[in-house]
Amino acid sequence: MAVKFLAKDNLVPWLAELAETHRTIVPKREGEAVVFRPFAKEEAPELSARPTESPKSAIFPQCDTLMSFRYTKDEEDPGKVLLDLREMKDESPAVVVGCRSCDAAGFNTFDRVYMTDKITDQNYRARRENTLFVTIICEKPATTCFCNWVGGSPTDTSGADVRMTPLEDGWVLESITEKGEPLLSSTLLKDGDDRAGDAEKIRQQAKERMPEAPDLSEAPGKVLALFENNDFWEAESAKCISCGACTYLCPTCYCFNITDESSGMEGVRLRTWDNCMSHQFTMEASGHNPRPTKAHRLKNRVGHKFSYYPNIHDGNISCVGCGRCIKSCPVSVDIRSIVLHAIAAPAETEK
Amino acid sequence: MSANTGSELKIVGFLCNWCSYGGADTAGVGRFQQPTDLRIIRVPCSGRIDPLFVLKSLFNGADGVLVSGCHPRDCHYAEGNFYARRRLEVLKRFLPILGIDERRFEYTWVSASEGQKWKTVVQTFTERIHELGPAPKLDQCLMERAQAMAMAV
Amino acid sequence: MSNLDTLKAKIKERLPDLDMVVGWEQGFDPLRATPLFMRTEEDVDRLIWNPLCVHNLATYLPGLKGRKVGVVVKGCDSRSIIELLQEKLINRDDIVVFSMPCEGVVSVRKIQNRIGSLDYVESVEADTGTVKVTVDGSSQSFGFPDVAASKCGRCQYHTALLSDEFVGEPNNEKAEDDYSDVTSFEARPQEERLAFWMTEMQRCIQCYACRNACPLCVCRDHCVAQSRDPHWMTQENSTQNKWFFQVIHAMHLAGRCTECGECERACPVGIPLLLLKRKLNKEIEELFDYKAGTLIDSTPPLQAFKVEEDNINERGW
Amino acid sequence: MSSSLTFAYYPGCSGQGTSIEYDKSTRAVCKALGIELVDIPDWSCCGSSPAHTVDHILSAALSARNILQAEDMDVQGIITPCPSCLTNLKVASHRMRDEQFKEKVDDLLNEPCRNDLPIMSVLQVIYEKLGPKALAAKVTNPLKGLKLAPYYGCIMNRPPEVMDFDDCENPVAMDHLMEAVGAEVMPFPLKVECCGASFGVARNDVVTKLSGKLLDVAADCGAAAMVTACPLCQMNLDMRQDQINRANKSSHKMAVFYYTQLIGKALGLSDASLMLDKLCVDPGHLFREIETARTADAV
Amino acid sequence: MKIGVFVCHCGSNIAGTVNVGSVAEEALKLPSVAFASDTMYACSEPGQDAIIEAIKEHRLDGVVVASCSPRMHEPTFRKTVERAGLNRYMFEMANIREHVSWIGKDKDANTRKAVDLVAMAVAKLTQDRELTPKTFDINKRVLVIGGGVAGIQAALDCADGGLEVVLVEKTSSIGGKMSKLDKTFPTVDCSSCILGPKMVDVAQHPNITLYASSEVADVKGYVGNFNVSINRKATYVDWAACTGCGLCMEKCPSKKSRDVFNEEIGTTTAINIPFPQAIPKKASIDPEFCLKLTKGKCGVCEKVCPTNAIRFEQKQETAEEAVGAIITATGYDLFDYTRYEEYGGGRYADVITSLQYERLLSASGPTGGHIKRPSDGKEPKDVVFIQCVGSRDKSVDRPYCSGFCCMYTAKQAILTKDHLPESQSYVFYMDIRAPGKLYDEFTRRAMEEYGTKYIRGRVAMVYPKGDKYIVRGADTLMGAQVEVEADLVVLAVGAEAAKGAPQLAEKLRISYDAYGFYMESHPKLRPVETNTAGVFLAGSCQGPKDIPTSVGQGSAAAAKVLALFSKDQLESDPQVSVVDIKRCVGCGKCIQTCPFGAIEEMDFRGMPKANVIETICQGCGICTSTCPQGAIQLQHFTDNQILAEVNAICQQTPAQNLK
Repeated sequence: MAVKFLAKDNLVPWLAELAETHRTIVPKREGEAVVFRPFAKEEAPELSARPTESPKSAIFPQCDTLMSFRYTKDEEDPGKVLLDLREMKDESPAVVVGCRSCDAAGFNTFDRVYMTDKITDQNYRARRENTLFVTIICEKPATTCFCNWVGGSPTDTSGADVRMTPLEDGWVLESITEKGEPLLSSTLLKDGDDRAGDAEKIRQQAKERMPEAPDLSEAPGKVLALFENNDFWEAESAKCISCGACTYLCPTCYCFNITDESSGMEGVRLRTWDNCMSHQFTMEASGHNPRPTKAHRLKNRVGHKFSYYPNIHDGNISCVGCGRCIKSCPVSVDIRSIVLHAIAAPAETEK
Repeated sequence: MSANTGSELKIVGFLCNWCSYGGADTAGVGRFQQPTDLRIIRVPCSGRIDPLFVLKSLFNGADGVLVSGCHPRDCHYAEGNFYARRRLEVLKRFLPILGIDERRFEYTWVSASEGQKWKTVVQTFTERIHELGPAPKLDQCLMERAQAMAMAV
Repeated sequence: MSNLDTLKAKIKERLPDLDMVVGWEQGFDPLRATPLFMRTEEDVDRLIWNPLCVHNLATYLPGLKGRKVGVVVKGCDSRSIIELLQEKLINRDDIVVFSMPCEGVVSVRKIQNRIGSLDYVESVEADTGTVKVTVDGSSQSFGFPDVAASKCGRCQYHTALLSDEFVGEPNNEKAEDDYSDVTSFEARPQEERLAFWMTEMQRCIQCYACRNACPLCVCRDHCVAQSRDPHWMTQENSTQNKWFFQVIHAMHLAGRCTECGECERACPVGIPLLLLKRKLNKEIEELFDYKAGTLIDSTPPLQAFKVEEDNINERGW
Repeated sequence: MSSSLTFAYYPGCSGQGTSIEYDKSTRAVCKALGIELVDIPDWSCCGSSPAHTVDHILSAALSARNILQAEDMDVQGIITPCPSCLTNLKVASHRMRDEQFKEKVDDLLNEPCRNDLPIMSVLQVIYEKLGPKALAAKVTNPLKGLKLAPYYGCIMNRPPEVMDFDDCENPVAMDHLMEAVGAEVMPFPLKVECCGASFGVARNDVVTKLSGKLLDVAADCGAAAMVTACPLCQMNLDMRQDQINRANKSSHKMAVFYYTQLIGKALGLSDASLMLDKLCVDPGHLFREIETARTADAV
Repeated sequence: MKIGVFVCHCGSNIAGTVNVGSVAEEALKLPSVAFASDTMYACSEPGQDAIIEAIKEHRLDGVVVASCSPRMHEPTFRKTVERAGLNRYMFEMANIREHVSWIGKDKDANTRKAVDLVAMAVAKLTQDRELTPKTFDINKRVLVIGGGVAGIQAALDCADGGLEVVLVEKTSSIGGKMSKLDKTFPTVDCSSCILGPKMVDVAQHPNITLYASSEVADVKGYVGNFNVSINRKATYVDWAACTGCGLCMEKCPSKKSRDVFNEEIGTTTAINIPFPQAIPKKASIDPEFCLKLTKGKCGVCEKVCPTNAIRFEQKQETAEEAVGAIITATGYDLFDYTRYEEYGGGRYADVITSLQYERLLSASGPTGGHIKRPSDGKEPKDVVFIQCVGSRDKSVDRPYCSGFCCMYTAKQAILTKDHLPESQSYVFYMDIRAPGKLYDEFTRRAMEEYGTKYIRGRVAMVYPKGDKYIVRGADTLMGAQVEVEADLVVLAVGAEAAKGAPQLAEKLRISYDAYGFYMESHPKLRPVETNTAGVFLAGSCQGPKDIPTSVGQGSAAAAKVLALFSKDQLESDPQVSVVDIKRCVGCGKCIQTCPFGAIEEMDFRGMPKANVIETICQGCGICTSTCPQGAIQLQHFTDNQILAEVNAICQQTPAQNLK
């Protein structure tokens, strides 16, 4: 494991170096939001404010072209149409610098679904295996933060290849994975062993600053137990306006939709983020919709994250506690309180 | 035609079947020579023209959009062009805030008998669009220029 | 008894005849209020009324059509109710409107711009004079007008235009609205305007919070944005496509938008969406002398016409 | 803007010579009616008939120069008594509405002409700005019993799209003004017929034929005198009346007035200021008859 | 989907300026196009057969024909594809003639444009759906507007064909302009002798309901089911009681009423029957001149009327009639002859219009058929006719030829000689237009047998000289100025659209041209139809016409109505709006904007939804552009169909958006 020190002034040059070999993605302030964008020359990333969106699209773009296609006509019989397909896979090396621990950890939720022993999503894997994460620790929790409720921490390394700890005059960079080590080979980085102690102190402080987490071990069972309790979900979802802000900002929401868009003789197959808060999400071709109301839909979102997913993935909750869904919800729906209400709800009497 | 000294531009026309499409036919029957940039889409009534069709065309790269219907009070469906008049006027006034030159869109009233007028409309509008030149395409290039500009401001 | 207490009493009085009353309560931090659905007297006790009550609760009404619902509104929110009634999207008999004179609400975004991050808000004291926000143990005070929602600066409807239970003294002050935001934006060069929207819209994540927060976007589940028939939009996330949705939204609201600003407020990435609708309202006011949501008996101008229009010149060539 | 009726006055060349009585009476009448005339400084020839038959641009430039001269004056417009000058001014102004044409004209001028001043005849100003009613109110010596044939000439109202005044086939402005001053206007049908114009020099026979017919019809209508607004018409009908009589074996003794002279007379202006003595056919008896009738009425 | 594209040469009409072969070649590259070819005349029998053969051989699902305007041949080709077993709505046309080949000479540009138009048609066709018409009942009554000779003929033919006819006439008698004429050309037979019996037939026909002194106030509904409101003007006489005895006219003391029938040559009484052969022969009171109605005194007619039919208190009433078709025969009016100041019309008593002259010639006219000058009652000797007064003259905005003036002028010249053998007629003309059967022979007779002097040239001015008039003009054949002394000058005034024609057109939802004449569906092939189903034209309302043509059109319009009513039910056009119940939120904006009341609110499982009444829907699509969620779609012009066309010309394909 390498420990290096990056002086404040060397940040931009270091990123510029990285950008020569990697698609380098950094948080950037745009208008009133902080979003992930390719590193642009001479432009310092926004590392202090928490990014508005998660870095999800670095590996799982909002709109991903899975393939392009082209019709050609049989010369003998123009009524016959031939189809040429071209798969689109992005295997270019990439690095995300400056996302939070929780954001990087979000991809672990994806991995359990998209890269299993049985099935692998090739497009996902292509990017996942070629993308590195340099995370930055959170010195102080926001009012919406709850990573420690769901097994994370402000200094968590479970999704990181390199971890950055901010000091007064720069950052301490530690490689967490082997793949992360080459990122620290730059001559712009100094040996960081002498600063490791300071960094550790800051990390310790950060962890201590987290308020105590409630015990969610009962959550999977309790949430599932409420499956039939419509009144509960109706009350909890009353203020939800069924938009997709929570799912689209979430680092762990991995649902998608596939559509073909074509024009003339050519077209593309697109994979776009989908949103279980939307009416169309479960709309069936017959016109039947198994989740007709927002109560059904919010139940799914909370249920999936805190019950259905952990039930089939070794108890791993599919939430990293980044708090974006709370902070950016137009009506401040608070997933924490829903889970706590579920845990506190009296057991359903047998029907 | 004089308007087409440069290369052709993309002009989309939405014409009501009863008056303006007929007027364009009448212009044809009269052999009134017109520039060739315009591509006409026939709709039953100017009231059928959702302003979004115009916007869709402009967003998709049309250099100009021309809408034409029956003269007010002379609608085959009695009221269609009254609605159209309001919607199209609002649309025309809306364009500047989008950063789209409102001169790229025009609406007019031409009856089935006004072949000569139709020729004038096509000629005038086409010349105007040629003066404005090709519309900026809302693509990656524009995005890059936009960003450069945002940076400069 | 304070106005708020009187209001609570009135709600409690009417609650037995209603399925619920929608108001606000304190949210997850001291700066954030959140909608409150009151079904019991205990719920009513949690009701708040202060400059943090930013949400336009009329948004919920079309979705609750058929139920007996009470709703607490600010002056501006009442215009949405009028517009909904006018368009027969809700039944007058099914709703009870509670209101108090509104002196304005804050813009959370403006406060964020002032204090940098909203992640650490510890306490907020807000009245119509000053807003004091404590972050990390240190307090900052702002003059209310500096952090009030922009719509409050041009408010003409402090008092609800429609209410069944009104508590307090009506405030009939009317500020001027000169649409200077629109005109100054339009004074910028055309290419810059285009560039502005392309840059802003690039950030859009297509969550449609703008649409779902809008009280008058009544298509909701059947919005053309996510339909193949009609197929107005593709599923691409190209800026052009994302922007086109905003243009659809604005056009669909032309002559109907009451400028509550929920679209802009709800946007998680802070795109100034209200500007488009303000522009349309400006033109519609000029053309038809019409302000949406002020008269129950009128018709949105784009669903009506005059044989001889007052302000539209017949176009001739 | 100065007083409500102030105009740049373009007298025209005949007003300096053959039709000096027209110019004098115009000035006298306008003064009496409160219409202020300010001579265009350093005015030059309008081009008359020859110029525009040779070169439209040069012709227009001649008039444009006069228009330009008036543009710095604080006036409501340019006016002239002479229909021929009027035609040249108005045609030039009309043609200069075409930008390309105007550019060529401006090239010939010291500075470009704004071309925004209205150009009118004195007749139009009296008729439209003052009006028959206001005129009638100022009449002190009504010309009661004077039977007149109003003769406008061929170019006062033509071409209509340029001149833009009165009906081009049956003008009535002078009719109404003459009625306002108390005269009796006969239904003279040849109001806009050609008098022969400048053929008086080259083809005298044309003038004697055409103007002869005018005099014949005027007499047939019962007119005792003719009234006109054009120097050339007046000259053909008045000065050449003897030639006409000789050629046609007729014996007309028809006085031919400028309308301004008759208005002046009715307003009580002196004969000298109206230069009535300049007329070739002596109108004296007409006024004496009016006077006699008036005294008889008074008794 | 398999689409066939047929690109028509239209002889050289299209092929002359469009490379038809390469359009077909390019078409074959378009998506879904399985067959493409060029064809000499697509609409000809072999052309249509080729389309049918290709549909069968290549199992096509839809067809695009690139040829002339769909307004011309869409119905033709729809039938063609139907004969091949396709639904007739699986067909699109690209208009590469009127919109391409005829308006541009640049062959390359035209070819590119034609290819684009074909691509748009193909794109739309891929979105087309099969549509099936529904049928609805019709009301087999017909409304005829205007009781001139065209309207009379149409009414009689319809009535004889067994239809109930409602005939509405604006004035107090039918007969129109023809009833004012003395004789008709080229036969010189008596106008009222041939028209009179037809007018009587109208009065007596059991199938005809006549509303005289009435006007159409409002028209609602659609082909097969129109509802018409008719304003019945107050005549102040109970026509049910009036026997037309004329006693009131004899006694009426107010004798200065305008004699409209006699073109105001002279005056008539305030209560009057316009002419002896009037149908209905009923008196009516001119309220402007009636002493009782203006001053409150008199009432003589009331006293003398043997049947007590006078009703001073009568008010305008409205009648409602339901009909299935409408024939418009509102005729023409005369050009305002006073606008030519140089002719002195209106100023000189003896400068009159041709129709006034007809009244002077007519035995039933104010002079009893003796030609007398209005000024002094003397018989004229020299009569000058001036043609083209308000015809073929751009300066008065009447550039068209009124068509019948040359003929009636010749007739009037002949009649003048008949009446006054000593007289001499002169005709100033521009060209003689006499193309009908025996017409040119007739004008020749006027010149050769009746000695009428024809002078080719325009009249510069007319002026009085003594008790005569000097008519001065150019004789362009002689190249000299001519002056003719005349006792009477007759102006052959041209025809213009009837006053109020545009307003009626707006009620009927039909189009009219710049001059107010009604537009026919097709100038050659559909001369009596309009673009509004169920509304037909007859006579001069469509453009100036002589009597035989007007009568012919009256019969033609009647035949069209009889053909329309030969079925008990009509097929409704399936291009109507359809509601997607799932998408509809029941806001009712479509109901609010529909001009026809064709959309109603219905209850669907407790939710309000919009419902289209198919037979009432006219297919304008206002609802479709009003509905924000696109829940109501006008069939054959759906959002997707129009978007397909837009995208075919301008779309940045998703593939283009890839870097």
